[in-house]
Amino acid sequence: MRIGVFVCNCGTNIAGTVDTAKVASEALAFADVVYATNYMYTCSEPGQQEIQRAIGEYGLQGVVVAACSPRMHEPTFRRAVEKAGLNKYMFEMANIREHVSWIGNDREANTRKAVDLVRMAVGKLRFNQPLFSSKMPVNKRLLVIGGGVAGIQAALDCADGGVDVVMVERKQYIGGKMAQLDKTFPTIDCSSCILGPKMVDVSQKENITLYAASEIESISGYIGNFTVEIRKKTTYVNWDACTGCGACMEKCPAKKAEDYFNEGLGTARAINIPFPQAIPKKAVIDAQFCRQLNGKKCGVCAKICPVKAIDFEMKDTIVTEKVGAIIAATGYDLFDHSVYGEYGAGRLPDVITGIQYERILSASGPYGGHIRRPSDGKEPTEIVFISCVGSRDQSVGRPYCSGVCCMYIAKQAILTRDHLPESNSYVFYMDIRAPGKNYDEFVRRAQEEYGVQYIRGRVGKIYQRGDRMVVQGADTLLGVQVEVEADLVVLATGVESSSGAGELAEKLRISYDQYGFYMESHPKLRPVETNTAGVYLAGACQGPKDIPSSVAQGSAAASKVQSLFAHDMIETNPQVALVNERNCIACGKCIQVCPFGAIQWKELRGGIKKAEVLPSVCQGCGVCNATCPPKAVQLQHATDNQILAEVNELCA
Amino acid sequence: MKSGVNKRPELKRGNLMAVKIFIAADRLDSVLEKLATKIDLWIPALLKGDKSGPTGFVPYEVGKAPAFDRQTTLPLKKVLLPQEETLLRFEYKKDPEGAPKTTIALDDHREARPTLVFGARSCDVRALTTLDRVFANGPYVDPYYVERRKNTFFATLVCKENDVKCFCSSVGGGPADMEGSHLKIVQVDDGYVVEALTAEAQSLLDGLGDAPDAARDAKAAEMVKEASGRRVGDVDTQGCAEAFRNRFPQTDYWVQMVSQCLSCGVCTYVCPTCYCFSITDEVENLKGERLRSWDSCMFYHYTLEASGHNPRPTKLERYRNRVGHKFSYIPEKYEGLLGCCGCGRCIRSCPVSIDIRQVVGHLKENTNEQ
Amino acid sequence: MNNNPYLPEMATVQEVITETGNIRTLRVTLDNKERMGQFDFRPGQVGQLSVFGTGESTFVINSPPTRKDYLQFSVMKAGEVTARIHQLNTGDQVGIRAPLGNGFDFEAMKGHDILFVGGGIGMAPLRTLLLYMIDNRADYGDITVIYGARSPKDMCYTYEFEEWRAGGVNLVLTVDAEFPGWKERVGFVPTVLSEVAPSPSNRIAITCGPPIMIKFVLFGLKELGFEDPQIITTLEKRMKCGIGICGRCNAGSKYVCLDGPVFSYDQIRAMGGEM
Amino acid sequence: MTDSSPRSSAPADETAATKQGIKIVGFLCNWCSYGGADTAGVCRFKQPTDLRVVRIPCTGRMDPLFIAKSLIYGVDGVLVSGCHPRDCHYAVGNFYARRRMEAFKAFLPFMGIDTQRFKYTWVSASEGQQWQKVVTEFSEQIHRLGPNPGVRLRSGDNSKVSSGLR
Amino acid sequence: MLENDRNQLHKLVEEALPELDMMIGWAESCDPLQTTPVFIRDAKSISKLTLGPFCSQNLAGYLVKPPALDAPPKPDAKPIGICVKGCDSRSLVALIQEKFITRDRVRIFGIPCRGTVDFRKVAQRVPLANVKSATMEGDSLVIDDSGTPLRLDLEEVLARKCLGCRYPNPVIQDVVIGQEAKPRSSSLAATYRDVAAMDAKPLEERLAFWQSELDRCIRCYACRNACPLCVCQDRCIVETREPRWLTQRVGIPEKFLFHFIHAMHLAGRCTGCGECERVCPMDIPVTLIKEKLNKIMEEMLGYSAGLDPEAVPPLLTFNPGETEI
Repeated sequence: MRIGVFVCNCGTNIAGTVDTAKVASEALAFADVVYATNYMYTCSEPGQQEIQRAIGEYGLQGVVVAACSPRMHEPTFRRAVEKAGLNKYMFEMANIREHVSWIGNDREANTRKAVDLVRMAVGKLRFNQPLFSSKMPVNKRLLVIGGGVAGIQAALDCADGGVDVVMVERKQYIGGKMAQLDKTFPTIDCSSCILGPKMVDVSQKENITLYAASEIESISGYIGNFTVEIRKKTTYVNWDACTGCGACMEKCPAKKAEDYFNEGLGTARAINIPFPQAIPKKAVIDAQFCRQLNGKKCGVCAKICPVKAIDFEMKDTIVTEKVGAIIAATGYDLFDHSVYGEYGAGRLPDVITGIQYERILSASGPYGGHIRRPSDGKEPTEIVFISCVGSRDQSVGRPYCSGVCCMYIAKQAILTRDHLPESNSYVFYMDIRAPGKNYDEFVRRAQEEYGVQYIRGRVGKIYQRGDRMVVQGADTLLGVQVEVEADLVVLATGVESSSGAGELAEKLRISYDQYGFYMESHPKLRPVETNTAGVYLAGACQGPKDIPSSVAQGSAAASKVQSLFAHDMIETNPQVALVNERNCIACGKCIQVCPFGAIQWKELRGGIKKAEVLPSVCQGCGVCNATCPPKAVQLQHATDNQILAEVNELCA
Repeated sequence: MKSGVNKRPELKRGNLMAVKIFIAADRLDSVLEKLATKIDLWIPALLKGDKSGPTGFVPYEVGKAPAFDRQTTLPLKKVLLPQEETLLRFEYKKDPEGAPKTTIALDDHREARPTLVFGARSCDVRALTTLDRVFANGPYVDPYYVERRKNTFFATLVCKENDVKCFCSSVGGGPADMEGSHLKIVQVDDGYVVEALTAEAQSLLDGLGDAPDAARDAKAAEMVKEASGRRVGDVDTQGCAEAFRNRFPQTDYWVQMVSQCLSCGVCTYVCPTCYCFSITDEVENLKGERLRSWDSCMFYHYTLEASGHNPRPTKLERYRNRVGHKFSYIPEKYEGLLGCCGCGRCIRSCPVSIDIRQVVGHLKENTNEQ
Repeated sequence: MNNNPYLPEMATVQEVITETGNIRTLRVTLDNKERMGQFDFRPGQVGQLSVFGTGESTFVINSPPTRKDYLQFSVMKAGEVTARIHQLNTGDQVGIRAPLGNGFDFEAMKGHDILFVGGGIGMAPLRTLLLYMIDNRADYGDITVIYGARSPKDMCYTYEFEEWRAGGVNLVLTVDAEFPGWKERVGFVPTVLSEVAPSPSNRIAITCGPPIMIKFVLFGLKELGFEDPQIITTLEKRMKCGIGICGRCNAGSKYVCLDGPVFSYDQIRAMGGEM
Repeated sequence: MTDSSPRSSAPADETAATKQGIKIVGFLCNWCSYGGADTAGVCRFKQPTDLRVVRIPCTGRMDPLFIAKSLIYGVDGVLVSGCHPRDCHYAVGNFYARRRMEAFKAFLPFMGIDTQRFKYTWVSASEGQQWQKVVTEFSEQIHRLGPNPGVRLRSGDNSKVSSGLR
Repeated sequence: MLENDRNQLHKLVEEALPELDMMIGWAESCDPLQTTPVFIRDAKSISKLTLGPFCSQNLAGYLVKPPALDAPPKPDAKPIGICVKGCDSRSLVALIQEKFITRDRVRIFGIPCRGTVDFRKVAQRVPLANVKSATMEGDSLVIDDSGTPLRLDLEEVLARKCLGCRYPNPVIQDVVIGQEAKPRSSSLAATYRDVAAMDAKPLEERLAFWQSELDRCIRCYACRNACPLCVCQDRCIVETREPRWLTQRVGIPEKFLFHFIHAMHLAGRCTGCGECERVCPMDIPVTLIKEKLNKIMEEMLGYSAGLDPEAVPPLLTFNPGETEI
């Protein structure tokens, strides 16, 4: 093989502490190296031209560039050698900047290390093979998992772009947490007024198929070609017939059903449409409370239903959809504050969560928008808000900031003052986190215009005194103990990952962090992609977010999907595992360990089984290669021989 | 080049004065020490602390005790055909001008030093007649083997006892066969009577000891006589080449004979007449070597072609070829010479107790029954 | 040859021809000019080509002894050594041990009609004899060549076909399936053989190609009335030493490297052994 | 057997090793630790120069035999580093690697190879400082151990080493 | 007793043979101290089957390395009968677990085992060349060396692996031949006594030990080929050049790496049957290497191979929670 070595000075970045001329001259003495030089900026246009010139002049069959990190410029140089007619995988980089020149000043040692790294790169290159992408057709349909605001935004953006969208929502309605909110910060917009039309859009777009009350059963396939099984959960109401008239709800005798939408602040009927603007506006029977389903004689709803939609025999059904891309927008859940015993949660009825307070504030809420306390329906006058309940607290395993609580407390305090001008609001906080546009101003308004009292400190204890509660805490700014007698206490419970996020991640074959939030591909540069090609993230499933961020990410994910769908075919990454059938002993260990289900059995003539890698599913991790005992599976571009070659250069 | 082994004048037995010495058992070490100053000396020795452990031929070191009590686990072929040897060295030389031109320099320099194997067995030495034919008497002569062979001398023990697995007499040898040996060693009660069989062997004995006394000489002669009369093994190898050809296509026969074979290389590596080798290149940057190393016909890769085709894909074909090679192909090529010296090592070391005598013995039977 | 049969002679690549996607032809000359001048061999004899550091591999010298400007080897990429050979360039040095093996008995073929049946890379060993016969055209009768490949772009020596035809060769070309622009025959080699149906009388058939093709060509030749001694082929085996010592290329008691690679079918039948 | 091998009986060239400095091979996963090493470089966190990095896609690609190969043939130290558990780019590659390397680490000393010559660790792409610490500490550890004699040393008289078995 | 067991085996095999493709067992060989595997297809060969302490070979491997021919079994093939000792049965379980064998393809004749004879230990007492015959009398091994018969206590000449045996009775079987055998060990400490002894030595001594032991290796691959779980066999990477882990050099590094490869490929799979050590012509304690890994697997991951056909070998799976394994 004829190899050319190009050592980059990177101005003085490398040449400052590495003798690049010496590296080049030593490289020239390596076997197969027929040309070696150093250059001021190899990544520059003339630098790349120099490589291309040398490829032509010396008939180079492989190129090594010793320069910065391959994570920086490998794509650049691959393109450069490709333009000169080489296969782009006949190229290796030696990282002599981040790994050499920038981390040590000993010029001699650095030069020696750089020479070693070049020798390893040359050693590997001798075993490189030209690799070629193959092309796969793209099924231009999108699956959106989760019908909150992020999912809705993504679905609508894509649907507008002509993409067929399948949306799956496990609740019976879409809208997510935002549908439960009264107003939104910092503009005090009515939440349902701005979300409502979008929800309606989802139901009306012809190219959006909505599966509410449904969950993902399984996902197989790969980018451009996923097959999704969706479990439609039993609702006992035939939604094709149901018109959402609500007659059943009125007559249902089971009135003590849990009102999930109102966060348990009221009760609902066993057959229910949770709120008037619900999309889809369809009734669902709560089997736990339905008399008929619990062996009692009833069936009132079935009798009353004008369209005979009630079906007590209904079972879950599985539908299969084929899509080319998936957006996970599964949102978040709220921290269960009962772990904080000192806040009396669970015991004290007037200690409620922020989202419960949203329902109280809402005109469509359990109290019709009048602020009352749950215990006795009295209007509160002294209201205490406590921030960071389940946020920034290592002791409950929630060291992160939920990001939205400071803002919604301010909003709720302002709204409280609007509703009850005589009331006093107190906020116990740790720090105010208000980095968004107009956010800090909003908090200031709460303090300055609305007279909300902000007390910096933790609450130590809440206990009942008469029909009020005593909130004991410390004001760490004044260094004094504070005690507030309150009628109502609102806990700003933190954001945590949605229940079942882990199971879904495993179905999606994406990774998630220790808190259950989904991992993006790169925290800065690829914030909506995952490491599974074709799966994208939107909203709080990736981490706590407020509405504008969720919406922005929904749109971002949608744009990723649309740029994917702009292609009829996608190129597969050829740096994937490949089975040498001659060596495969059909032990199946690769199939067992593959995290992506990318390896399957293949039957040859005579019933002989061999493993086969699906190149479009394979992500190139190489676990199979490490596991395969006869090494019949080789990860292309990181084969045993390539890695051994690098090691051998060091052993020599 | 035609410098076959058989033409070596020094190997001819002329009118020799029978030169004999006696080495008392307790003087053996000092005698060997002296011998080792004259010539590169190899002896059979324990390869592991255990006195019943594996043995093989090793270069003599002062104080190392020879293991004469039994046949060695490994044969002495490695003295002439090392498990690994360098056939040639190559070096890529870069043009000092820096132009892309590279030239290659080859070097096949080799050195064969005079060597004495002290304590060989007749079967081991007899095996060399097979190797000689292959390496020295074919259309092409293997210089590496031949040069070593010409410089290697054998002091051979007259076998006192054989075990149930020996069958040297069945293949033309015998416990006292001195064909190809230069010195004869007879173990007597308190030492060794060593007799020179060739002229230069006489000089090796110079100054090593006195002639044996009459009693010991007589005892030695008696032992030689006993050994010469002993018939070891009862395999009928007459017409085995022909019989093998007839058996060749009978898959059932080979299935019966080979089913328990593990296809490992033990039998070939312990076999004194197995010589098959591989050639591979090893390179580090600009310099490298072309190596010759033992290979085994029992290995799949031995015959695996680059296309993926393998003419001997299973142990059936491989074992059959091994038997055929020794008892049919070699006899056919070399006027009836068997490719087996009857040492029994393959039987002794086989992990599943395959007995080549049985396989060969049944070649001629008409039925497929064992 | 020097006195060490394992020691290759140095040679230099003069030209590299890309025949097909995975076949390249190398034209090399021995560095020792005198040796190159004297170098003599029989068509069908082989050479061991060394890429030092990777190893040796055996190839037929497919240029004829009548044309000695260079020695030609055609190499299909299959294993480690052939992959390295494919990376060679003009001016690179290689090692050669040649000539080895028996070669074709071209003397005995004199006065006969000849049939060559080749498939894919199997044309390489036939080419040397074919060109030899063209260069000694008067000594031989009818020469018919049936050469098949999977597709036109899998065919070697296309640049020479005119020369072969001009040399009085009845060249029949075929590919497995229709291809745009292909004007010759379409069909598998054995089928074309039965279509062409050369007479077996006073004819010698020489065939080389993939095993499956050989198998059916044999049937075809038998059907046409060819007898075993009239059918000649070259055998392939894994080889290392090339000089009948290392042991692996035997078929029965014959070594393909030494006693072959050219055998007639009656010889092959007599050899026994695994193929 | 060694007696016929000129190579294996050659003593390890310790002077050369000392002169050339210690050689440590680092197998770094592309996504986390290679990035972490880059980050350390970008931040100009000074490190010893003994480490030579082999970039692998994931620690899941890490066959412990690569480590065996390196140590047997005389590399002075082997450092494997990947994404933190649960942060694997490929979701679970490092979980497989962790078990395999842990078992291997326990096995090495049985064969007479100092387990201190091998270390595995988890460093994310943002942990430049952590990378500096890991490299510095491991390099110092290897320097304390000195050049790796490998297993090339002539074993001496075989018959003198008793197995102690049976 | 042995005689009874043998008769019982013959009878059971005779009954079963019509439903079997073949029966794999042990037969006497030319070596009085070792049997040879035998493959029985007809009733008149059944008498060749033998039992006892010379039946050292583990026959389980033959199920995945089929006798002589290398074709995949036909789907309608009859089951294969096989004799297994306790340790052999674990190999069988491991092979079933790895789906190389389906349970219904084998008819398992379980042999409770009182230990197998290591001919090397006999050799320490009497030159092997002299052993004309060997028979069991009670707990004694009686050697006829054409002089006075030599009586050896069986315990003294048992294979090393037998001394720490925890599973003398097959862990999987269809029929059992003879009386249940008593385990020689019930603890990790007793089973891995030799490993612990090695661990107790200083590092340098261990290196010297293995250098000296492995130096003898001639790379005949008997250890590999005899291993029932070395399922790669002909495709083993120690012989290939793509990938190329090893050269043909005979240096100690090559031999070390070869044995590392063998050991690591068996990590979490080795059932400790000791075949690799038994077959080594150079008497290298090859099994000891695997014993160490087996001990690690048991202590670190609580896993012992060849006991549960449903289990997943520990290196083919993981547990995210095990931060401190």
